[in-house]
Amino acid sequence: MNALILSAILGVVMMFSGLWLKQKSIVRSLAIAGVLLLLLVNVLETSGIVLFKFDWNGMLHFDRFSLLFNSIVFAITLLYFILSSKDMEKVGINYAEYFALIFFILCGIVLAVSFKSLLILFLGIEIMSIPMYILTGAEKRNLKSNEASLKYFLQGAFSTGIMLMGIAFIYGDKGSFQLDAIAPLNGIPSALLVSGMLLMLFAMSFKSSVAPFHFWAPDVYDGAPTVFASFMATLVKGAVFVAFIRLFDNAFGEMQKSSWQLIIGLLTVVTLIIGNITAVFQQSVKRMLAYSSIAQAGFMLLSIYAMNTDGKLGLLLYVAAYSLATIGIFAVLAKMKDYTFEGFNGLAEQQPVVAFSITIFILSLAGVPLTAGFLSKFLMLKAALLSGSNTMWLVIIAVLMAAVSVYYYFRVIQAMYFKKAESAAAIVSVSPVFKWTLLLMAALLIALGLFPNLLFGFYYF
Amino acid sequence: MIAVLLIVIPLVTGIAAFFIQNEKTVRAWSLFASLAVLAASLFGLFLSGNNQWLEYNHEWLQVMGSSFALKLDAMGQILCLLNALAYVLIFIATWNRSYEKANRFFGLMLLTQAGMMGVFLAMDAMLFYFFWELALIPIYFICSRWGGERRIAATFKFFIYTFVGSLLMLIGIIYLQSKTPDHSFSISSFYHLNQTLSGKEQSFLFWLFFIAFAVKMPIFPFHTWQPETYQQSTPAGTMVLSAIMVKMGVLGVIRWLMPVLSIGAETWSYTVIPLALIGIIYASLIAYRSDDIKKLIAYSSIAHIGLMFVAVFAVNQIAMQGVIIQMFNHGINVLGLWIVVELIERKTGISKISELGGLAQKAPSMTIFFVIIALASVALPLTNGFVGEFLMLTGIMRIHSQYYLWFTAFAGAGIILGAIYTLRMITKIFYGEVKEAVTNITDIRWNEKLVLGVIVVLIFWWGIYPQSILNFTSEFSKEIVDKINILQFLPSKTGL
Amino acid sequence: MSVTQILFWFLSVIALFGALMVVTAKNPVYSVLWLIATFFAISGHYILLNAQFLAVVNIIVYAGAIMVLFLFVIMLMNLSKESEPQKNRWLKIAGAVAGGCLLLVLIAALKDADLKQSEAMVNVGNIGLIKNLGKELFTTYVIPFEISSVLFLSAMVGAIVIGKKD
Amino acid sequence: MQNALHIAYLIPLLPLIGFLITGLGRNYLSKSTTGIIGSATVLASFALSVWVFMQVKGGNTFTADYFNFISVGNVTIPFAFKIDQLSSLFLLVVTGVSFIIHVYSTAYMHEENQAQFGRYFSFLNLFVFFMLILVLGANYIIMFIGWEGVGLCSYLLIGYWFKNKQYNKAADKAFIMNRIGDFAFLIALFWLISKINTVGYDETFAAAAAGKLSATDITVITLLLFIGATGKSAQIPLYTWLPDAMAGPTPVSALIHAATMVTAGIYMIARSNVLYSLSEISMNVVAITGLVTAILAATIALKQNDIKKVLAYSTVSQLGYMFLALGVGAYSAGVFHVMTHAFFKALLFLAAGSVIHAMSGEQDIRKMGGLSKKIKITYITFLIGTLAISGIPPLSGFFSKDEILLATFIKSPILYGVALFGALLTAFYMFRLLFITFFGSFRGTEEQQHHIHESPAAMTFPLIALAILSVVGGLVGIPEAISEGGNKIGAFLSPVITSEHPHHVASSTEFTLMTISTVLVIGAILLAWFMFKNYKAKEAVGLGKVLENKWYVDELYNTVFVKPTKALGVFLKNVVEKSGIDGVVNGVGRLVQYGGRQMRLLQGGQVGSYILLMVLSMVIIFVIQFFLRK
Amino acid sequence: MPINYYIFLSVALFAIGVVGVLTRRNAIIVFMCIELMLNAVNLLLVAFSKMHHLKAAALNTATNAGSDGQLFVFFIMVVAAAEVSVGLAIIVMMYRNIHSVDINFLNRLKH
Repeated sequence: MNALILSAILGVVMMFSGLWLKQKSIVRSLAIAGVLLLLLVNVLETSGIVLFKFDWNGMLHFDRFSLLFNSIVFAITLLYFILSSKDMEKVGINYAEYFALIFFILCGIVLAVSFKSLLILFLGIEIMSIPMYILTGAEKRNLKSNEASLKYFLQGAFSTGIMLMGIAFIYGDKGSFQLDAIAPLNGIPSALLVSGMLLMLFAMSFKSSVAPFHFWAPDVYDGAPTVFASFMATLVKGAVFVAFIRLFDNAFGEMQKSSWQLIIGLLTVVTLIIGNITAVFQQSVKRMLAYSSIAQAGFMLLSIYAMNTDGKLGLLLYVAAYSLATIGIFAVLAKMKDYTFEGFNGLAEQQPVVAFSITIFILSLAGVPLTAGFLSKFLMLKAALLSGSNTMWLVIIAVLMAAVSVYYYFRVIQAMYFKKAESAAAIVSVSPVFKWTLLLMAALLIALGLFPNLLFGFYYF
Repeated sequence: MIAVLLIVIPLVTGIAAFFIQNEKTVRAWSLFASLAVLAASLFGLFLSGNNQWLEYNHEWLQVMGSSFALKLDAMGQILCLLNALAYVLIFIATWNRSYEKANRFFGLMLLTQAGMMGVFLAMDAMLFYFFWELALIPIYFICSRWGGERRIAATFKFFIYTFVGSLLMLIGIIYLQSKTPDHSFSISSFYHLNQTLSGKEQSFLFWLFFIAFAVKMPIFPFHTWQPETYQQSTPAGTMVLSAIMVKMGVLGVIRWLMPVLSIGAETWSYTVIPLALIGIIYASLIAYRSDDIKKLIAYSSIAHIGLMFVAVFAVNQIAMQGVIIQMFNHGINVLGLWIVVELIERKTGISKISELGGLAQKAPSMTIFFVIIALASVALPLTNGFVGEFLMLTGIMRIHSQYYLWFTAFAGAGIILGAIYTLRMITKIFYGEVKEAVTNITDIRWNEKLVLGVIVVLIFWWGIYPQSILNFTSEFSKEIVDKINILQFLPSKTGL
Repeated sequence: MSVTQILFWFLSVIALFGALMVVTAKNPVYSVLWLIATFFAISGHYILLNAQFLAVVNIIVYAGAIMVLFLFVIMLMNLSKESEPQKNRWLKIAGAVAGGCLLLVLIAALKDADLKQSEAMVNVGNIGLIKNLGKELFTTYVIPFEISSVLFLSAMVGAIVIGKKD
Repeated sequence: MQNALHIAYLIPLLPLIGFLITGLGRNYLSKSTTGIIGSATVLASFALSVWVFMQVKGGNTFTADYFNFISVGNVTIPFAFKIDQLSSLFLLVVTGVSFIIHVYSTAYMHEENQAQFGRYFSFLNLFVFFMLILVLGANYIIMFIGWEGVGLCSYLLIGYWFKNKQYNKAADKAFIMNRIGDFAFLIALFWLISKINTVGYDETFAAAAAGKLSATDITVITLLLFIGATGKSAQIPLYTWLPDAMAGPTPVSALIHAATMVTAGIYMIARSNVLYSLSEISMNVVAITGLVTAILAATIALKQNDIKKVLAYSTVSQLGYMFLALGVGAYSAGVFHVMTHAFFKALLFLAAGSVIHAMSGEQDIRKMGGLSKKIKITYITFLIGTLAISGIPPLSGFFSKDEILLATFIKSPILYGVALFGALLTAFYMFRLLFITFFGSFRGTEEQQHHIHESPAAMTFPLIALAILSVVGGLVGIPEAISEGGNKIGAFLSPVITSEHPHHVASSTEFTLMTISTVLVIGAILLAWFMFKNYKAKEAVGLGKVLENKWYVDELYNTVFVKPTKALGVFLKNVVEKSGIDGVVNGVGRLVQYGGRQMRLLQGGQVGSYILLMVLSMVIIFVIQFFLRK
Repeated sequence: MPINYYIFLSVALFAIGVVGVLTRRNAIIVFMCIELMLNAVNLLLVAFSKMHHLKAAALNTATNAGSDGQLFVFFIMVVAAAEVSVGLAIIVMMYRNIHSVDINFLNRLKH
């Protein structure tokens, strides 16, 4: 709750900072300091020091899981700010406002991962979504950005409608919005409840870009300014997944076998196949990453399918690994002149450090051992395997699709290392801080891959 | 401790190599590193039986039930020795070859070595998988970065192939782990599973593991990545791949597949043994008609490995001994062949058999070495190849199956076909009139002579007095066979 | 048939008809107007259900503020004429069929629901009164209420970011 | 106290040392040094062999166990030598003939340059080494080492002039055909090991005698071993390599492809006589194969025009006789014939070498003629060899061949008749060769005529030595009918050959048979004289053409085995591998790509269709959840 | 009134909204249809709230039962208002750039 309040305050602060602070670097520093503070208070809360005490009326619940997730989000946001905040200048003039919106999104994330009431979930998701519509359209002169924004908005609003219908049905059956009241199940769930649950499932699938509700994602990630696309495709999506898993664990956990496990399984398969196969043919790295984010969502969905400790912990690691890697690649991409695969040709010669970091990111995304990406995929597969007796089909499809993912991820590596650059410089110059941050992220990925207890330790102790 | 050293030395020196800009320095540095590894490996041999030196166990990834467990058993010793020795030989033999971005090349080479060492030593499935992939990534970079024109596509195929295989294995590992009572990845826990898993599970899991190993070895029909990769990648990469890396698959079958899933293996033995046998004949026949030396050796390697695979399925001590020493022998022999091929290619730029000829007149020493090594690879008596193949075939003859004669006949037919294609290659490359393309070739230099000399010495040493190594591995092979045989392999189909 | 029932059917018919007209009207302005009509019908339902607060808010916020905003924008863009190009006919049919299917499926799923005996309390009950709701809002629901301020803030910032000329 | 015979390891070791010195020093040692070292090591071996022979003769047989070659589980294969009557006899023959041929080679190969000369001698020494290993081994594995080793040396020496493609092909052919035989040999060994866990001679024979091996086992093992022998000893069906092997230098042909290596098969069967005698089927197979080979090769030899080819087919034929002997149970007769054959065939080859030397490398007898006056020593020695091989008493060939014929007669008169016919053919084609080569008028070029000269002493001395041996060599095996206790060799070998069928035949019958064969042989010689004393080359027709083309067996093999194999290889390489397996693999890749191309069309860019698809998916999931799941 | 009537009414309104979204090309009208969907939900929630109130009253437990449904409707309206402001801003921005609000023109991003 420290983080919740602080993030809202920071949003306001940033909103006004644009008014008073003319120098962008100061705004930037302020934002970085803010997120650092956010991280700090969240860690404090994890260790029991709570700055603000409220009676949440059972609507919010900050447990270790959500706090740990918040910490991950804040830490990665910090890195994201360090890496990409300079590139936000290119988007438009409302520099400080972008930060304000991101802080609001963080606030929404905190809500969405800590809710105990469907109302809070709804509000949290809306608080995340509305700034994202804006950020997507932040590049006002860019028609692609406009288009993405409007598409996102229309579909987002539509899915909100679906979600509300679902909530209404659930309310109709259970008479409450509190998860604790929804969860108990006496006998067979009623059709109303199941319909509501399914509608919620659709809405959450939409927000987390699970096929076949994913159609917005490639267009939006492609059209949105690259700096924001990376944030949206990673942390926000991760938060939605955490919300997803909390909802289905706390509210519909008892219906798992009877009502939704099979459907989630089907969605997983469809997501994995559509995400991976479609990514194969992409020519633009940015769009490839958009599809890959769908593919990764398929893997994350396995944790919901499984709904066990391995799955939940794995999801945390997954979000961390996936976000670090994707943000890193997007950050470099934002500096590239050419977003196609050819644009990466010969990068290893010009920017060895950058290329090396990207390689680690890609290995992690592809799930190669020694990286956190592997371990998270491993946990997902393990969770899925342990969740039932007949899950082998799902796991095998997942694994085959992971192999397909290698196909498109490695095109970047091939371009960077094995092909010669056609033009002089593929990338605009990068600062040492940028390089070091990239390296740090790569190191983090490897460290988490070798010692996941760095992360899980927080959960258990 | 030795086990750790074997991994750490190449790992650390490999990482360090990335930072050495001067090509000469980095070359010397890697040679030094590989010598250090060899020294460690020899020291390990010297200490054999002294378990506190050969074992290492440290907590790691407890949250998942994995630990950092290494052990240098007899098979590990042999393969680590092969790994260490082959690297020294490769570095010396390719001393004169110049690489663009040499620091990266040598760094990656050493990382590959570390990965392979880990595979040979790991006693924990998770760790095994880690190293399995760690070995794959750098070699992929090596082959893809320094090589022929179509290298990118060829090695990518290799990568995808292996990656699919290893992911399937990963499923198998996870599944097995979930079945262990203590939720552990340790090999001893896995061994206990053999009796508790149902036949259905085993026969399913068998394929998950088998495909991974079959791709690596490779076993027909999972082999098509190999010839092209060998042809396209840089010689040092090819040497590593064919001399050492394919042994990862064989080791996997011996250590991780057969004793863990012996019922599954038995269920499918009548499927996979014929596959391997077909592979032997198939690869030999293709080798016979190949016009590219590299492809020829690649296919011959498929045939040799197929024989090893069948021998593992014979499940008796003789065959197992044969396989274990043949792993080393094949590594050394094929390395020797590649070294000569590399020389020829470096000096003439040709690897087409039809364009070569008469090298014996230009490079007699090279010819002699090549012929000796080639003869060892066709299992001529008094060479190391004979001992291995003899033991393996003897073992296959004892297989508990009514088809034992067929198995032996097909497996042995590889010996005849091996002679046919090997002689054809020797004749066409070295004999006959000097072809125009090779008129400028010179004989080999001291470093190459040294390397080939070492190989030849090993060929004869282990060919004439194989007992030195057989004694060393006999206990291990007996143990492993007993483990596989715990429910009597192929019991219902005895023919002998 | 009691008055309540008559009112219910009457309002329902208006709402449904209005909604259909929103969808089918060629002129966007008419669509807006029909939507407002629908909202009024829904507000009627609210009153019928004795949810006066919501009925009022619905009229003020929705029919009043929001729809006027819509109207404004439409006028501003001069979209009032029947200029909207027609969608591909097949797509239209497909859309209609899909929506119809959704309706059918939902109804089919819910028709057997064990709610047949349940009734919505009409005309009586005072939970919909401002006093009660206000009390609830500022006690139990104070947190969401405060949180919604963040939502508004972000929407405001967003509107500025989007709307401000560069 | 260790047995003195323990030092028998020196016998093979010395040639090995010779091999190493001459091989490694080929660039440094002069030709004469090389020749001396090469010959001296073999001479030393010979001396040792003589000593060993004396020891054995004195009753001292010994199995020298040096070290464990392979020991796995319950199978132990020691590296051991067995010195007994059989091996000591072979030692003598091998080292003796080898020495003579080494000496001969120093002269014959003198035109080679230093390095090649060194290579030649090292190979020759290596061959002696492997041959001695083969002979000395105390178990089948050690024998197999030598067995394959001599095959290797044969390969190396056939392809000695490696610039010539044909020669290389011949070398490859020799090695591969041997390999096929060796493979059968190996399977026999695997069989043995899987049954009785041992391959030692004594243990195997003891086990066989004790009935540990079933009749089937023994038959299969012996047949497989025999297939191995057909490869090494050039019998049907694996004989075609031997005539081609004449591509090698002539002394090599003499040593390897006439005197020693090719008799390895006979040695092996004689060694395994205990096993063979237990299997009637195998015995018959051996006998019939031998006889058929003998006749077939003899018929081919009738129409060959290459001096060495004639001798080569003659070798095949004679080897057939030896197998016949083994097959009818006359093991010692077979071994005896090995010995005499070694003498006279080596002599013939060396003499042929001398002829070729004189003719400046010409090997076609149609271009020779009337050489008897110009190269007298060669002519006389060649004549002696021819007489010996034809079986003219009292030369060595007579005694050994006669013993074989006698044994065959006892076994079956029909076989005897066929064998006798073969003997006539032998006499006929050998004298045809002699007459065409040495009689009549010279048919070569002027230049060749000028060059014709007698060979140097280093070549003629071996000829003379071998001629003497060819003459007197038979005296160790005089039939019992002629002289009581004359069959010394049979008596000597009897401890090893325990299963010899005793000769139960009256002396009169024996004499009759001898007379018949001698008379008929002389008749054949006379026929040859009339036909070929003034030979004119002419085109062969009809059966003659078939014979000249060796019954088209090579072509047959080519069509039936080689070409289909090649075609299969090409088919596998180009069709199965490329389009089949790799096609599937690439097909999967292409399928994924195709899927990617098609699936991205779902992403049409229209919000309307996106939402439509979403709604449809919702409907489908609702249907699944509510109406399809039960 | 039986609650089923309300459910069917709401679902029908909701479905009409969906059909509108699917069949119209004018972004504003699409948006309006979404608003219609939200209102359908609102109606349903209110009906449910009264249903639960009735149930609770029958058991005579909490007197305030069901008020949460109506409050939820209130929050939906709040969110809808916020969404409208942003949505219209986006549509206006779009209009400024391409002088159209036809969603069929949104096809630069595809495949």
